[in-house]
Amino acid sequence: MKKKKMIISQETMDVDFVRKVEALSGTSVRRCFQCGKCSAGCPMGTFMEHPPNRVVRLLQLGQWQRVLAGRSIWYCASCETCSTRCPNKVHLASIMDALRKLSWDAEGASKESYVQLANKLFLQNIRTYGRQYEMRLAAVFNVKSGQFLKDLMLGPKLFAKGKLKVFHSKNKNMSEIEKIFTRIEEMRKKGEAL
Amino acid sequence: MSKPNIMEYSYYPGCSLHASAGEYDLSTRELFKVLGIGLTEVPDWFCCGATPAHNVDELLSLSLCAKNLELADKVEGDLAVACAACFSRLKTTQHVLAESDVKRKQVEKAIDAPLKLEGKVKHLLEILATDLGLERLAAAVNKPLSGLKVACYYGCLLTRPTDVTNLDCVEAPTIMERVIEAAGATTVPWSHRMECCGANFTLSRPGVVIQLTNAILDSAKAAGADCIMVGCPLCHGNLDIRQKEIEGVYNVEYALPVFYLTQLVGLATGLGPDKLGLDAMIVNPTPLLKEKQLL
Amino acid sequence: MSRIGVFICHCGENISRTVDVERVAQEVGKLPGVAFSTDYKYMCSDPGQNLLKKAIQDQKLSHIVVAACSPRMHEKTFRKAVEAAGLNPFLCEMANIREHCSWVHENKEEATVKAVEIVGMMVERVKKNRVLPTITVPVTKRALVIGGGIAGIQAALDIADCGHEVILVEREPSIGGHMAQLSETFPTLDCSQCIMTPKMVDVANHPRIKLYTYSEIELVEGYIGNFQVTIKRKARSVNEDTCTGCGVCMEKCPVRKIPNKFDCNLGMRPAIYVPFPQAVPNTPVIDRENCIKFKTGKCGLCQKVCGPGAVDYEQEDSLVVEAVGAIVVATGFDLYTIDEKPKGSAIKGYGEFGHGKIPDVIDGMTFERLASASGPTGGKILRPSDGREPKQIVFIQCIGSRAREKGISYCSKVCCMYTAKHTMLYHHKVHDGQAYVFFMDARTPGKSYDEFWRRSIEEEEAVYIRGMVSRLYQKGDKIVVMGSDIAVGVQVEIEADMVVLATAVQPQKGADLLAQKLGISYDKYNFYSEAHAKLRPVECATAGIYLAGACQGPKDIPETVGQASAAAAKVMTLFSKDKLEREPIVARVKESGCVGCFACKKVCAYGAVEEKEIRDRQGNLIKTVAFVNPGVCAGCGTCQATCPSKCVELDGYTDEQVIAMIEAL
Amino acid sequence: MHSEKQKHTFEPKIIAFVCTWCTYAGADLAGTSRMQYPSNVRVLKFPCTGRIDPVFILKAFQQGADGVLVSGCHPGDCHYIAGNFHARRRFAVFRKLLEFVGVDLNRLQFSWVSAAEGGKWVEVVTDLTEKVRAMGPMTEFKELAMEEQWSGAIDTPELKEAYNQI
Repeated sequence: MKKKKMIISQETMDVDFVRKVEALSGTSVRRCFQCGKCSAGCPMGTFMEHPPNRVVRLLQLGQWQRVLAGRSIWYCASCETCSTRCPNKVHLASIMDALRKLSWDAEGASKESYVQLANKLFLQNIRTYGRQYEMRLAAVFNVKSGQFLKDLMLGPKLFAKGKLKVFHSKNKNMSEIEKIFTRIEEMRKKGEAL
Repeated sequence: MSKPNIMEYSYYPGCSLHASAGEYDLSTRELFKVLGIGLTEVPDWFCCGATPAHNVDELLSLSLCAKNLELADKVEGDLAVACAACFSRLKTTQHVLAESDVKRKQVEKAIDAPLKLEGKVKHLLEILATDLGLERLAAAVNKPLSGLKVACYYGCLLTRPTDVTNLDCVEAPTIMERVIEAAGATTVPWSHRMECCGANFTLSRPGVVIQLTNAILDSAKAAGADCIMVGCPLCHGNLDIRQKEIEGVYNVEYALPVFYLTQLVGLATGLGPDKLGLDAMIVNPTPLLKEKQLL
Repeated sequence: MSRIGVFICHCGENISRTVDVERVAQEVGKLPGVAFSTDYKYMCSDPGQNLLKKAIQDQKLSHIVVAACSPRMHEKTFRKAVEAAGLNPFLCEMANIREHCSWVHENKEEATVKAVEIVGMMVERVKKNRVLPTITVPVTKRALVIGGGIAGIQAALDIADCGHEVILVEREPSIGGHMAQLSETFPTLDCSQCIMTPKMVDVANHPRIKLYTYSEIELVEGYIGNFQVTIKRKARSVNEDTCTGCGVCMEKCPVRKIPNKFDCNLGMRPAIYVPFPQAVPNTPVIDRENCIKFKTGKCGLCQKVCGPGAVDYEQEDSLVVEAVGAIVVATGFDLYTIDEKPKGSAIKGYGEFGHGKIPDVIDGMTFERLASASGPTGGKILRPSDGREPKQIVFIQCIGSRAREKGISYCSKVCCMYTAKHTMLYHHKVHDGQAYVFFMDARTPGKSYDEFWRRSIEEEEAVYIRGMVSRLYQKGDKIVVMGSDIAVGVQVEIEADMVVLATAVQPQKGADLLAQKLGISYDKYNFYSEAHAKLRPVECATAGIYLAGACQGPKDIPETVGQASAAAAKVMTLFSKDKLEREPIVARVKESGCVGCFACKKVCAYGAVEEKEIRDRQGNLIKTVAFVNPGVCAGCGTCQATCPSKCVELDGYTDEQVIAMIEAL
Repeated sequence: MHSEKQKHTFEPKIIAFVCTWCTYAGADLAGTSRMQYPSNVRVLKFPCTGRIDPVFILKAFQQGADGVLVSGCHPGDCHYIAGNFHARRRFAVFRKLLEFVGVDLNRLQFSWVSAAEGGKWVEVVTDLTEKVRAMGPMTEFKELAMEEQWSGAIDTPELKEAYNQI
């Protein structure tokens, strides 16, 4: 694979983006001294093209495009091992959250669509039903991702064990959840929240 | 007339317990009844947003949890939480909002209500080990799980992040071991008790889950465990539901029943299989329990 | 009418960058009583001081305010200059417009306004300053050295060789400290014992060194030149004067299996023991917690076999008081405990490394004992679990050091070098083995240090992996090391036979308590603070107390020895005079107003307040008043704030002066 | 981190009474570390907090201070063995008196800042400045001072006129 040379200048280092990440995550990016302990313990490390420490390194250099273009942030399992063991109190799991949020806002910046799709459906479910209904989630995911037969073998078994419920009722106070969603949308529109 | 309860809690089961983890819900209610602990389900609770919400939208995640904390505040007692993910999210919300004024104001605006952060959020393990106490728990045991070698699986979210859940020591917790040893079981030391099972990817990237979960099952088997005990429906989903599939992929045989902690403790207090939802387990526990003369 | 001279310093650009010094000089010049006001680039420089002296003479100035850096930096300098110009030095005050103004503010207008006010305050104060005579005190030419490691030994020998008596106090039963535990030392790989033990013997044989081992400092009273130190000599249960060090008692002791702290608990010792064979003094001590005689009253074997009858079960802790003129603190370091969190400490441990649970995960000092020819394995590198030779060994650096999360932000300085040394020792002893080192940065500044590190890689074939380790776990008889190599960007897994953790250097336990007894300051980690980071690195802010070695911050042996000799030189400088001038900041009683309530006497921590009878000519007692002994008074002023009739005054900090400052605001 | 400089309408005057061994040195450290804090504070140095007479605090408020900080060595760290303990006891009693006189106790802060705690000094000074700024100017003693003026000579034309009309 050919790698693009990184041109570093005040113009190419996007400090504003990094500040946004720091504001969202409540943790410092500069503080990381690249010891690599996060990458050492990351259960998803082998799946990522940029190991966790390099994600932070690229941020330190203001090269967020390189981060968002890859799948690494979507392959983070949010297990918090990195944050727990970081000798420097860099809360990497929160940085990952912030990056995903910013990537999500920039729609389609990343190649990883399955995880994004699953997340989107999950949140839609909350907005529509108030709670998660796994059967619906799985079915819609399979349809939307074009993997009609995925986990097909598990279905009947789960069904027999009473683990999948076909019928589900909405919460009585659904209007309240809708309000939370709309209020957050409004706050963002007005620029009151990131 | 039943005796009055010795403790009262509000109860947040979480989505999974109303669906794929019905047996966790059932066994929790039955066990707590036996122990004289009252559980009142928070009316009209919402999904806490779990990992997907904070993954892409922290404000939404915080708001959903804050809303649930507000709902829970209307019910007497500390909040009992069964699912490790819900537990972690609710605790994290309390922690983050107590620390950040900015986020606090945003969330208050989103839920249009003053924040209720003072209430205590407790995982079932804490209630059993600390509030009830191991001595009282042991006293309620009339069918000790003698000879049963249990691998206690913590997963990621019970103890992490540091200073947030405060359930036990972050890197070397013993709370699960203490609880199940009080029920008469033997625990095995093993290496993967806190490795991630990849729960977040169970839908989107099952391949990842299979690889990670295999390492956990392998480690538990190598340590000589008869079964695994969990306190999280998501971990359970991967370890139990996908076990057969994993055995096929890696051409191994684990046959490790995966119990919820309330199922095993319930068994020790003499509750029958029907009250514990043992039939809902995908990896059949009956042969093991029969062998150990626990059924 | 006072004629005050005000001198505003630019401090190069340090002050003038944020404070408009010319404007300050102008504004202050308008204040009543100010006869002369100017600014200058470097007031502390020779021309600056000359400017001051010349102005005093030309302008006939009566009081001086120098607005510059902190008085803690240059008050002495300017007071000396003022004195040289013929004024009493205590008629000169400093206004701190650098540390408290120009360096902490960015807005020039704000900083200038503040500077004017600060200088104005000092102008009002100095008007009320009085001429104070300097006080001289005698100097006791004996030194106390606390700590018998390499730092204390070096300082004690230097001072004693110079002809002064030295009291050396060591907490453990033998001197030697951590250096005695080391196997070989970097960067020359000479044997630590070989270079250390001759020095220990020198101490024991020195006619001017009085050695108190197994002893601790109980109380420190007095001040520079005149300290009284109470030392607690813990009961050794063996008479040091009569014991010949034959060792029969140790051979006969029936209790044999007590882990020896000196060997990092790898070796065993009896209940009556010397920590190591080369101990100085070579007098055993009875560990009363483990001795059968002390636990049950039976046994008494050691007493029976002791030829000279030195074993004494009745011995009790005793106190001795020594008068000294200077104190060298050389209490050294302790190692970070990996698996447990010391009670009440903010320092956290590492659960993820399983230290204490996995027997073959050890710390660096334990490795030193394994590698030491006089250690529990006779210098063979063997696993504590099964005694096998480890063929794959992993070293992990920065355990506790540079770990803000654990509560330690500093670099421990010596670990990079000693880990490189460990890989060499390992390679020399296990020829078919392989050493791996996980590290973040290699910090090797020092003569021949980087060359040493490179040698461990290039010639001794250690594999250095830039990256840290997330977790260790036992798998069969191996330890799985989950690390990463950030240069390659991959996770690394090594199945090791042994893992050595390079743990952080921390101050000795109880360092804070000793500091409180000495009245010296310490940082948040309990390392002792020097008076000035650059210019007074071996002196404490408290006069007459000096620092040597790792009690001040992590240091290697050459640095420690250098600092110990420097501290000794400072002590010798002090001892070169028979009398010492001290600041005349002492309390005085206005006898006419004193009602003799002696509230001042009750609060005085130094016992400086005495009762003085005032009699008429016939010898009839009129009243008893308080009297402050200026030789004993330390000048804290607590008596003055306490006095209900306002009849005690602390020279230099009188009510008049303070009120004048407040009113200037 | 550079925070945006805010413009304020009210700049409180803060007077700090500190001991020379711990807090003064701590403030020096804040300087040598180039930390930034509001310029409202004026520092008065004492050998020890034990020397600080409560009268000084009253005097400071009378002279127009809006907030007063008293800071010395941590308990047990006193350079003069126990001066800070005497100070602590003295001020515990003094607070009651001050409250009685009508001073909002939030304007008076006691703290321990050691020679190594430059950061803590910055924190304490910044917090107190912001707190006092939010409370507004200290008017209680100024009113008293005004009353003193009233009882004295009548020297404005308006007052003279009003007086003559009585």
